[in-house]
This record gives sequence, C-alpha cells and structure tokens, in this order.
Amino acid sequence: MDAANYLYLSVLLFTIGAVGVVVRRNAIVVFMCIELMLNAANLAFVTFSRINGDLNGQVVAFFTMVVAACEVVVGLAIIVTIYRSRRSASVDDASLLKR
Amino acid sequence: MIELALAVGQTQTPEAVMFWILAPLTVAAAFGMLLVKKAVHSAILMASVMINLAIFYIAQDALFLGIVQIVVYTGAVMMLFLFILMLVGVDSSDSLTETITGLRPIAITAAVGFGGLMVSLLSRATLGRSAVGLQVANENGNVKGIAQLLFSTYVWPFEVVSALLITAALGAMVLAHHQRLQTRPTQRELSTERFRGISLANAAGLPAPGVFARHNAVDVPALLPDGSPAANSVNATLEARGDMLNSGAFELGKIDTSAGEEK
Amino acid sequence: MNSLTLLMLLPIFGSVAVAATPKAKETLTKQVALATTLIVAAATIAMAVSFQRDNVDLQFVEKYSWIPTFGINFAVGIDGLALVLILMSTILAPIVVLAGWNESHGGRWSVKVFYILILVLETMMIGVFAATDVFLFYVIFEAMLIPVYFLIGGYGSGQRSAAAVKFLIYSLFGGLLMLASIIALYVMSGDQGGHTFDLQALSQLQMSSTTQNFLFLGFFIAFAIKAPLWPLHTWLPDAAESATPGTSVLLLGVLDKVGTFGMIRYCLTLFPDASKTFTPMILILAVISIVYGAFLAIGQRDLKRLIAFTSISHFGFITMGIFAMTSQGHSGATLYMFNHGFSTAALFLVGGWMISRRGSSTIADFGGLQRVTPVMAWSFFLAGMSSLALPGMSSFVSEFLVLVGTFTRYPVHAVIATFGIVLAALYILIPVQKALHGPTTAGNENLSDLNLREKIAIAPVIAIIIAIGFYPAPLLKVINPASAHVIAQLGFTDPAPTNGDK
Amino acid sequence: MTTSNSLVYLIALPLLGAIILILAGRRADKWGHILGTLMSASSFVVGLYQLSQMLGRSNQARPVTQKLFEWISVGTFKVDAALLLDQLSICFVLLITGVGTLIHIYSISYMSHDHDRRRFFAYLNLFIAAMLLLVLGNSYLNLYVGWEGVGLASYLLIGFWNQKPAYATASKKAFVMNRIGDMGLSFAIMIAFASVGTVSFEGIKEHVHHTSTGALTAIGIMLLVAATGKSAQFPLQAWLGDAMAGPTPVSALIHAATMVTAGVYLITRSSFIFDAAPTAQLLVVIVGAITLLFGALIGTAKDDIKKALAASTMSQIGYMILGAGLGPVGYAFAIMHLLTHGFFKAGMFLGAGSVMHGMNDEVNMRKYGALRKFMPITFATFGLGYLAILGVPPFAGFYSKDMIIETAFNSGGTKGIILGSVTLLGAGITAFYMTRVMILTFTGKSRWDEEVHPHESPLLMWLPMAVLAIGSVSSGFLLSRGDALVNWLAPLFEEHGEHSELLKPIVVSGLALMMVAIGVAIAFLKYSRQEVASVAPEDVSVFTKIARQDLMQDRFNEAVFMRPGQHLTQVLVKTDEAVIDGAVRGVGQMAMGSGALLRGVQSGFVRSYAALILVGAVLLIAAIWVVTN
Repeated sequence: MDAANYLYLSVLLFTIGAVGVVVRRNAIVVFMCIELMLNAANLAFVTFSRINGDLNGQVVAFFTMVVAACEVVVGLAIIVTIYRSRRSASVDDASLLKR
Repeated sequence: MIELALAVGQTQTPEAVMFWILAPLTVAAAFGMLLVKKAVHSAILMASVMINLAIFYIAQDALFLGIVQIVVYTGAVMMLFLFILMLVGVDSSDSLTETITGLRPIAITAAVGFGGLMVSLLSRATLGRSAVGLQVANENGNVKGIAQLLFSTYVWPFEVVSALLITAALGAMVLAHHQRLQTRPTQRELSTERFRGISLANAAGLPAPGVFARHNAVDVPALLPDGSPAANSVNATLEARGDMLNSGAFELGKIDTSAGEEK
Repeated sequence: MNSLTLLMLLPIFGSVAVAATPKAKETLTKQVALATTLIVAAATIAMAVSFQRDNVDLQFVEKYSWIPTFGINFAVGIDGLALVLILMSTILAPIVVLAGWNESHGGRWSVKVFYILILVLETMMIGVFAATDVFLFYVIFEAMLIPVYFLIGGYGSGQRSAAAVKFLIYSLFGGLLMLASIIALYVMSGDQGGHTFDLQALSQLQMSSTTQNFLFLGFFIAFAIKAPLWPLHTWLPDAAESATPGTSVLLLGVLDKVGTFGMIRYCLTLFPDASKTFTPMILILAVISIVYGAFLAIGQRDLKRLIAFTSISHFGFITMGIFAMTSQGHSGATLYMFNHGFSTAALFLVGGWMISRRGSSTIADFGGLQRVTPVMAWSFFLAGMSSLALPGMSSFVSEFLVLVGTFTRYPVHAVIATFGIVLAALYILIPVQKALHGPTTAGNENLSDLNLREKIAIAPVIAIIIAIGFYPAPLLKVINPASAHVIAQLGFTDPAPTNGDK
Repeated sequence: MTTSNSLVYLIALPLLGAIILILAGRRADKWGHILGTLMSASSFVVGLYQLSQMLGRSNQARPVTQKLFEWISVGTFKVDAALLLDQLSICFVLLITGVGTLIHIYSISYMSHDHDRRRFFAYLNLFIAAMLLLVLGNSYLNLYVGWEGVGLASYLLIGFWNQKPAYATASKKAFVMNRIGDMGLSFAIMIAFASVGTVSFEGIKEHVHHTSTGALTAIGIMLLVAATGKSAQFPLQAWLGDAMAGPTPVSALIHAATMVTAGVYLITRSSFIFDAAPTAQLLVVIVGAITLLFGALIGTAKDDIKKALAASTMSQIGYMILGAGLGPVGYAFAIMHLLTHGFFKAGMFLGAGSVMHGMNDEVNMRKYGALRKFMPITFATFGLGYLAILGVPPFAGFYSKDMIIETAFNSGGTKGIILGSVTLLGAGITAFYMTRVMILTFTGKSRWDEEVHPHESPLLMWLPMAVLAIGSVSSGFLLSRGDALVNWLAPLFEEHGEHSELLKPIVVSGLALMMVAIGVAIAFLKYSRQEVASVAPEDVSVFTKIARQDLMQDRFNEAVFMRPGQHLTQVLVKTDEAVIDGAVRGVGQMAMGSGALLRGVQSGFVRSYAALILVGAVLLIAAIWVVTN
C-alpha cells in the first residue's frame, strides 16, 4: 500500500481540525480540534518516518505529544479559570481583548 | 482521480484493508466532532479518532507511539478533557448557529483551499516514490530504536521538554488555584447564620428539588404549598447555566399560563 | 571665539546650568537662560567680526570623525549665507527669552524644561546652518523638531497638541523624503570613489538627469514644507496659532529659514541641473504663495494666524528670489531671510503681548489700543510697516532686491508678485485699524502699556529693522560674495540691460 | 557737478524733530510744537541758503549733489543714498518748507486744544522730511523712499483722529490707493533697471537716447500710474475726498500744497522719459484733462467745505498734470501753477480751518452764511485765494492757469482744440463752484445753529493765512515777470521749438475770463438771489446726485475691486481650510479610516483570529504551490 495515503488522511484530519477550531464555540471542543490537528501532524510525521526509513519522525511525534500534553494541561486550566469568572465556556464570551 | 484509482488498486495488502476500513471511520468521527452539539459527544468521537490513529501508528511500525497514543492520549488527556467537561457541565449543548457573520463561509472556503492545495502539493512531492520502510531502523525493536535516538541525538530537547512539562504542571496549578478572600465559614457559623438570619424559612435547609412537582428530576423546582415553584430548590449553577427547566411549566393549575419566575 | 563647535556647545552648557538651578527659584532659571543666550549672541557677533567677507570658501571649518563606518563626520563651516542666518538666530534667542519672560508659566511642564528646550534648540539652530556634512545636517534638521514639538505641545494654547502633532508629521514626512534622497546620494558616492556624506564631495557627483530630478524633489519637498510654500503650508497657521509667541518667533524666524537656506545650500549646490529644470514650476509656486498668503492673511480673524499667513507670503518672496537666479534676487532673498526674522519677531512678540493682555487673539476683540497703550501700539505699527516693506524698513531693501532681481529674468512673475505689496498694505492696515484705531472697545480700557522688560526686548528688534533699512551694506557685503558664488557655480550671469530690446 | 555737504540738513532737521517728538512721548507735550516749528523753519532757512548759493552760480553749475552713503549694492544694481538739488527741487524745497512752516505756526493755535498736539507735530515733521527726501532723491529708488514716506505721514495724519472709525477707514483707504500708485513706481524702477541698468535720474537721462521707445513708454506709463495714485488723479482719485478726515492744516499742507503735487514733480522730473515717449505723454494729458473736469464737477455738488476744496485741488492738479503732459513747453507752467496753487489753495484750506475753528468744527456750508461780518480777516484772505484760483488778473492763478490753457490750445491740431476747450470749461466750472463756496460761507443770511458763536481766529492762525494771501496775490506776477520761472527751469528741460499759435494770448485770456464770468454769474443767480436751504435738498437732478457721490467713484471701486476682492478672500480662506488643509487632513483621516476598517478585523473573537490565521496559511501554501509549480 502506498504510504502517501496516510498523508492524505493526515491532511484531511488537519483540515477538519482547523475548521473545527474556527467554527465551534465551546472552548473544550475547540481544544479537542486543536488536538486533532496535532494528531494529524503526528500521523504525518510517523508516515514520513516510515517513508524515509528513519526513526527521527517518530521522535518528533513523541515530542509533539509531550508538548500537546503540556498545552492541554495549561489550556484546560485556563478554561476552568475563565469558566469560573465568566460562567461560560464559549470562546466568544472572552472577547475583551479588543478593548 | 486516476491517481486515486491507482492508489486504490495498489491497496491490496492487509494493511490496505485495515486502512480503507479505518480511515473513513476516522474521517467520519472527525467530521462528527464538528457537527455534534454536545461537547461530550465530541470528546468521545475524538477518543475514537485517537484510537484509530494509534492503530495507524502501529500499522506503520511505530509501536511505541501507538501505545503512547492510547495510554497517554486516549487514556490520560482525553480523560482530562472529560473531567473538565464534567466540571463545566456535561449537559451543556452548543448552538451551532454562527454568530460572527461571514466566518463560516470563510473558514470552509479556506479549509477546502487548504486541503486542496496540500493534497496537490503532496501528490507532487510523493508521486513515484515508494516508502523505504522501517525494517532496518526497527532491527532492535521500535522502543529501543526510539530510546537510542532520544537519549543520544535528542537528549537536550528531551530535557527541555521535561522542564516544559513540569512548568506546565506548575502553571496549571497556579491557574487553577483559587485564592479565598475570606476565611471559610465554620459549621457553627453556618448554623448560626441559618437560625439568626432574616427568615427562619431556610432553617431546616433548602427545599429539595422536585418535591410535589410532577417530575422529581434535579432540575425541576419544588412546589410551594400555594402551588408556585420554589426557585431556591434548584442548584444555582443549573439556573445560571440555563439548564434549569422552566418551572412555570410545572406549576399547579397554571400549566398553560406563563408565570414569571420569582427571584 | 572662532570655533563653531564651541559656539554650539555654549547653549548646551547653559541648559545644564539651567537644569541645575533650584526648582523654586524660577527667576534664577530665567536669568541663567538669558545670560547664556546673551553670551552666545556676543560670541556670534565676535565671530562675525573676524569673518573674512571677500572669501567665498567656507570659514571656521572643523571636522571630527563621528561614525567612521559610514564616513560620517561632524563637519561644520560657514559662508556668508550661513553666517547671516546664525547671526539672526543667536540675536533672536535672547530677545525671545526676554520677551517671553512669562511664557513658560501655565505649561505642561516646569519653567526649567522650557528654557532647556529653548537652549537645546539654539544649539541646533546654529548646527543646522553650520553643518557641511549632509548626514549631520539631516540629523539636526530632524532633531530640531523635537524641542519645537514640546514647546508647542507643552506650552502653547488652544489646540496645542493637535497643532504640535500636525507640525511634527508634516515635517517628518518631508524629512523622510529627504532621507531617501540622502541615502541615494550616499550610495552613489560609493560607486564614484568612496562613500561620503561630505557636501563638497557630493556636489561633484555625476548622475543622470532623471535621478537628479527625483533626488532634487526629495530635498525640495522637505524644504518647501519647512519654508512653507503653497500648497504645503497648512501646518504653519495652526502651529503659530497654538504656540507661544516666543516659540512662534523661533519657528517662523529661524526654523522655517532652514527650508529656504536648504534650497540654496543643498538643492542648488547638489542638483544644479535639476534646479534649472524645476525653476519655472517653483517660481509659479512662489508667486502663488505670495499672492495667496496675502489674500489669506487679509481674510484671517485671528491675529496669530494672520501673522503666519503674512509669513507665507514673505517666504514666497524669498523662494522667488532664490530661484530667480540673479545676484540681486539671491542677495535679496538672503537678506530677506534675515529681515523677515526680525520683522516677524516684532509682529509676534508685540502681538503676543497684546494677546496676553487682552486674553484673546481675535482681532475684533481689540480696538483703540493707540489711546490706551501708545508704546505697544507704536511697536505693533512699526512691526507692521516692516512687514509691508515700507521703504526705510529693512524688508523693503530685500523685497525690492528680490523683485528687481526677478524682473530682469522673469518679468511676469515679478509683476504679479508686486501686486503683493498692495495686498500687504491691506493685511497690515486692516488689523492695525481694527486693533489700534477706532474707539476703545469695552474690556480694553485698563490694558497696561509695555513695561521696561518688554521695551528692552522690542527696542533692539525695531532698531535693527530700521538700521538695516537705511544701511544694509554691512550685511550685503557679507551676503554678496556668497550669492555671487552660488550664481556663478550654477553658470548664471545677471542679464545685461536690454535697452528695451525685448 | 557741484557737491555740497549741507543738503542733508534739509531732511535731517525735520526728521530729527520727528524722532525726538515721537521718542520723548508725553514729556515733550509742553515744548513739542515749538520744536517742530523750529525744525521746519530751520529747514526753510537752509533752503533759502541753498537758493542763495545756487543763484550765485552759473546756470549749468546750479545743481548740487551730496552722496550720503552706499545704500544698496548688489551686482550691477547700485543705489547710493544721495541727494540732488537743482532748479526744480529748490522750488519744491522752498514751497514745502515755507508753506510747511506757515502751517506749523497755524497748527500751534489750531491744535492747541488737542492733547495730542505733540504727536501731530511729530507727524508734520516726519512729513516734511519725507517730502524733502522725495524731491531731493537723486534716483527713483531714493524718490521712492520719500514717496512712501509721505504716504505714511499722510496715513498717520489723515488718521490723526483715528478713534473715529470713519477717519481710520479714510486713512487706510488713502494708504492702499497710494500703494497701488507706488506699485506703478516700483514697476517703473524695475523696467528702468532691466532695460537701462540704472535707476538714477542722471543715469537714465544719459541712456534715454539708445533705449527703445517701447521701454520708455512702459516706464512712462508706470510713472503716470504712480502719479495718479499720489496726486489723486483719475482713476486713483477716490481717496482724496475722504482724506479730508485729517485735521485741516494737514489738508492744507499735504492734500493741497505739497504731497498731492508729487505726481507733477515726478512727471516733470522724468521729462526726459516722457519727451521720448509720446504715447505716455498723451496718456498724461488725457488723465489730466479727465481729472480736471472730474474734480470740478464733484466740486459743484459738495456741501462740505473741505471736500469742495479737495475736489478743487483734484481739478487744479489735473491742470498741472495736463500742463506737464504737454511736453517741454508745459513743464514750467505746470510747476508755476503748482507753486501758485500751493499758495492760494493752502490759504483757502487754512481759511476753511479758520471758519471751522469759529464754527465748532462744522463743515457743512449750508450751515454757514454771513460769516463775512464775523470773520473779516478770514474772509479777506479766503477771498484773495478765491480770486487767485479763478484766474482774475492780476492774481496768481491768472498767470499760471492762463498759461496752461494757452499752451493747451497751442499744442496743435484737434488735440489742441479739445484740450483747450476742456481747460476753458474747467475754468468756468471752477468759477462756479468756488463762487458757490464763497456765497454759501460768507454772504447771505446766517444759517448756523443757535449754540454756535462764530469768531475771528487768533493771530497765530490768521498770520499764516495773511502770508499765503500775499503769495496768492503776488506769486503769479513775480514768477512770470520776464519769464522768471521758465528761464530758471529751462536748463533742466529739452529745448522746445516754437509752436504755431492757434490763438493769441490775449484772446485766450479773454475767453478764460469770459468763462469765469459765466461761472460766477450762474453761481450768483443760483445761490445769492434765492434762499439757501440749510439742509441739502433731496429733489435734485440725477446729475447732482451722482456728483454728490463723487461721480460714483467709490461705488465703482467697491463694486469692481472691493467686493470681489472680499469675496475672493473669503472663498480662498474657505478653500484653504476645506481643500488644501482638507487634503492634508484627508490623508490623516484616510490613515485613521483604514485603521478603523482594519480594526473591525480585531474583533476580539479568538475564532476570527483563528480564521485569519487559516486564511494566512492558505495564502502561504498557495504561494508555495505557485512557486514550486
């Protein structure tokens, strides 16, 4: 089987994730969509690793996972904090940046 | 299309069977994430995407990553998501109508453009190259191979990432930490407050939800002796979140008339 | 005193001294500032005495390496043109300090800051005329904006912030164009024998006429904004309206001269061919400025704006004289720069006193001042007569030289510009009539006449105006060789008498 | 040419007086008028001394010069501050300082009640100095300094009582209209320099012969423009009537005897240019002819005694200009008329001042009448001036005016007949309006208000009037006896060939006297035989109405220059704010507008930022796609 198919799948997932980030309003869902994009990237890395016959791609994917975990921890903490003060998990409600 | 057909034709190995079954499922689950209203459903769909990905990793000779994906990602991270969801309110459902004008068409057009361009680029880049495969690299086992790289070439990034992880943990703690402005009232104080308060009505505690009402669900207010709903019988969080059912609908004898809710 | 660098440092020392004075003793601060400016003026006069009048080369030349990597030097030197302008600036400075003794009150910042700004500005005023390194000139040209910006925005009146910003942005825009041209010159100098910013070396550059035209415009627009030439003048009335009278004097009297000075020193020297190409257009702009400024002055209701517009008209004359390319026009223009400094100073200072006494700058609020405050009225009248170039006043000599010099080569321009003298009579006599004549209007009965300090401040200005009007020879003898040199370098000779064969 | 070191004192003395009086301020109130008079008188003495010196020299050596210092010198444009006193200048010097001193003396008394009398004398001295500079300057540029100097003095003196808005406006109007004339003078100087290369009288005179007629005509016309401004000639005559706002001595000195005649001086001084430029000369004559009728017609309708005299001045200067425009033959007569006019018109103005002095500053002649009994000396001096202006022999005007009329007739062809007729007609009208002035003021019944108590003026006032009256009587005879003035001035002007005599002098005199008699008779019939209304009647012919409004000159100026000018100014002010500054502000607003527009993108919504990032990524990838394609 052509390994490129995984790449196409990765692109598809990434795109779906990107749309989700933009379209969904629930901060947690937005977060999950970001995770989806990261995972899509990971899939691409793993596939590259296979195509090149080299484990470097897998290591990068591993690092990505760690960074993603960190990001999730902090991000979710932020969501909780925002929820605590604003009683809402909608990203649209946290729009004070413009003022 | 011809290339796609060729690719389909080439996919004959078991891996191909697996791919052509799981890949559509993965994409469908991902799509579902966008479309379902409830965040919990999204989370579950996300988990399924992740498990599928883990299978793809393993299929591509990335055994370690596949396991990590399941254990760390699907197991830990997704559970964290669920926890937070619970904390925020598991029942809350999103409205999918767009409030920012023009955002959705832009997003979709951009996404389609993005996907199309990427696919086009990928097809240019990979066309006519076959994969090398990881048989050589994984000679001593996938885990050993990765470990060798991690602790030699990537030892410095590895350390940095560990620092990052600790920092993130600390950061999360700091963010989640809630400074109390007053000392926590003791049992005694609470009790005094109940009895010395403005009214004795709450001395025996707040009314439980659902009492005398048609439903005894937690989000249905109790009915007072005169038949009007008791707003304070329902958890304030539910009310704030808008999850409380309209008590007017359960009011005795006034089922069809709408009555303003007492505060 | 034979060192320009030292001359430039003197006000800096003074500003340090001013900064060291205790905050509570404002009078001491002012006295230190006044003493500094007086010393600088005396030093400049001493310098002028030892100036060799017939030597057309730069004198008092000094050169120190500043940024060797880019071939930038701290290079100064003056010819007759620069000497006259430095003389004017340093004589005006103590007058401004003395005349505006109380201008620093009611500002955003303390009295000390006001005088530090003035003294720093004085250093730059000397430097900008003395610089012979194009980069140094540019740096001072732009840096001068800073103290003026704060002087307008911090101590002015009315819409002072808006006016200060308008002034700054206008000037910066021009400066930016000039910077582009300077960089282009620098790059070209690298291709032709070594990177340099030296004015002398840059004037020898070979360049195509298109390049020259573009670079010329870069410089010229910057100077046309400074010198306010129609239609780039609209910052001036606003700035003058908001600034304190003293600041206005420095702004119109000295800073704007950098524009006309730059036209001679940089536009004509660096781009002789382009100057010739653009001369017809510039002359038209100059003539428009003369007539337009005069008409606008007639139509003003605010005294400060009126004076600003008269200056636009006068700058039209100066520009016309510069680009008439005759020795009379050139010398006249240079002399005009000197004279305009003093006649505008007189108008602004006396106008400022009138305004501060009355608490309004609307001309209609005055009336009958000649009965109430005869000395002030006389001073204003004489300043006005100088502005309308009455013979016997210094401006007449320069204005007439400009007209005669222009007429010999561009008769039509000169004829139209001469109509400006009728308009000048109107724009001076209308405010004179409204403010000084007529019955004393309500609210003016108890205005006080000039006090001793103010009389001391205005007396030298009027004395210079009248003295130069009758005996301009000392200045003309300094100016003439420099003007003749510029004209000769451009390859022009004065038109010979035609005997009417036209 | 003879040089002298004392010429400068002529100017310096009165100038010093002016400076002292201005700088000394109130401290000089007590002695200011005496100092002013002394300075003027001493200048007169210097003038007499110069005359005596000049008489002692031969005809060609009479002009003297004095170089003071190098004034302006740039390239070939070299102008020295230098003075020239020749036969022409000395006439003016003596007229200015002589009449000037008399008027100083008169003013001591006339202005004694004004607490700004010192300032008045300062201005008078300033005027004397400027006027002397005007006639003594040896180049057009020096003349120009004096030219504007007298304009300034005139402005200050007309507006002496500038607390009255109308007076302040009158002074401004005089200055501005004079400036239009000055502009002509600057044009003349510029053309002279561009075409001849010098601006001194001597230098231009030398080059006249190889300078083209075109250039000379241009210079001549521009000099004429200058003359019309200063001498209140058509079309720049409108300021003179309003200039009567100044104190009466000023009207006598500046607006009758001296400053307004500067135009005549300029044209005579430039005789070498006009003689070589016939077109310009013709224009001079035309201007003179128009103005002499114009002024005379205005004079017939004025009820204000000073304005009637001003109109008369305008008309008489018209005679002089016309005389000067007739070429070499006419210059001397123009100057002669200028001198005699200086005497009799100054005398009459002082008389008018005396009348006003006795009548509580009333200027309306309809409120006078029968003053002969109350002011006998004024009546006598005024009457002598009256006879002089009419040209009744042997009074001064007879000699000078008849000469101009005669020269006009003799100027040849149709031109001569037209000019002669015009001057004759002018003489008739002059007789009419001057008689009217006499009748309304001094004879008939008294028409003044009750509170007025007319009385004769004090000695200091009537003495100068008497002196001027003597001049009015005798000057014409003295100047023309044996062609004294003509011969005196002859070296300055080109020789003139004999003209054919159209009419014999005796015939001209007869005709002139006949016209005068007619004019006087009409005036008698109209004003002496019937009651004069003390209020100007309204039911008058349209011509009278127009004449009362100075033949619409102000209306014309207002409609053609002032209002369009004001509109233009207003439009330009608005344009400047809206269009030019608007464009500048527009650039600023464009920046702010685009900022505001782009700010919409910064909605604060994270998702819109994300969408932008996505769009950016797409664009980036599209770029890669295009590049790698």
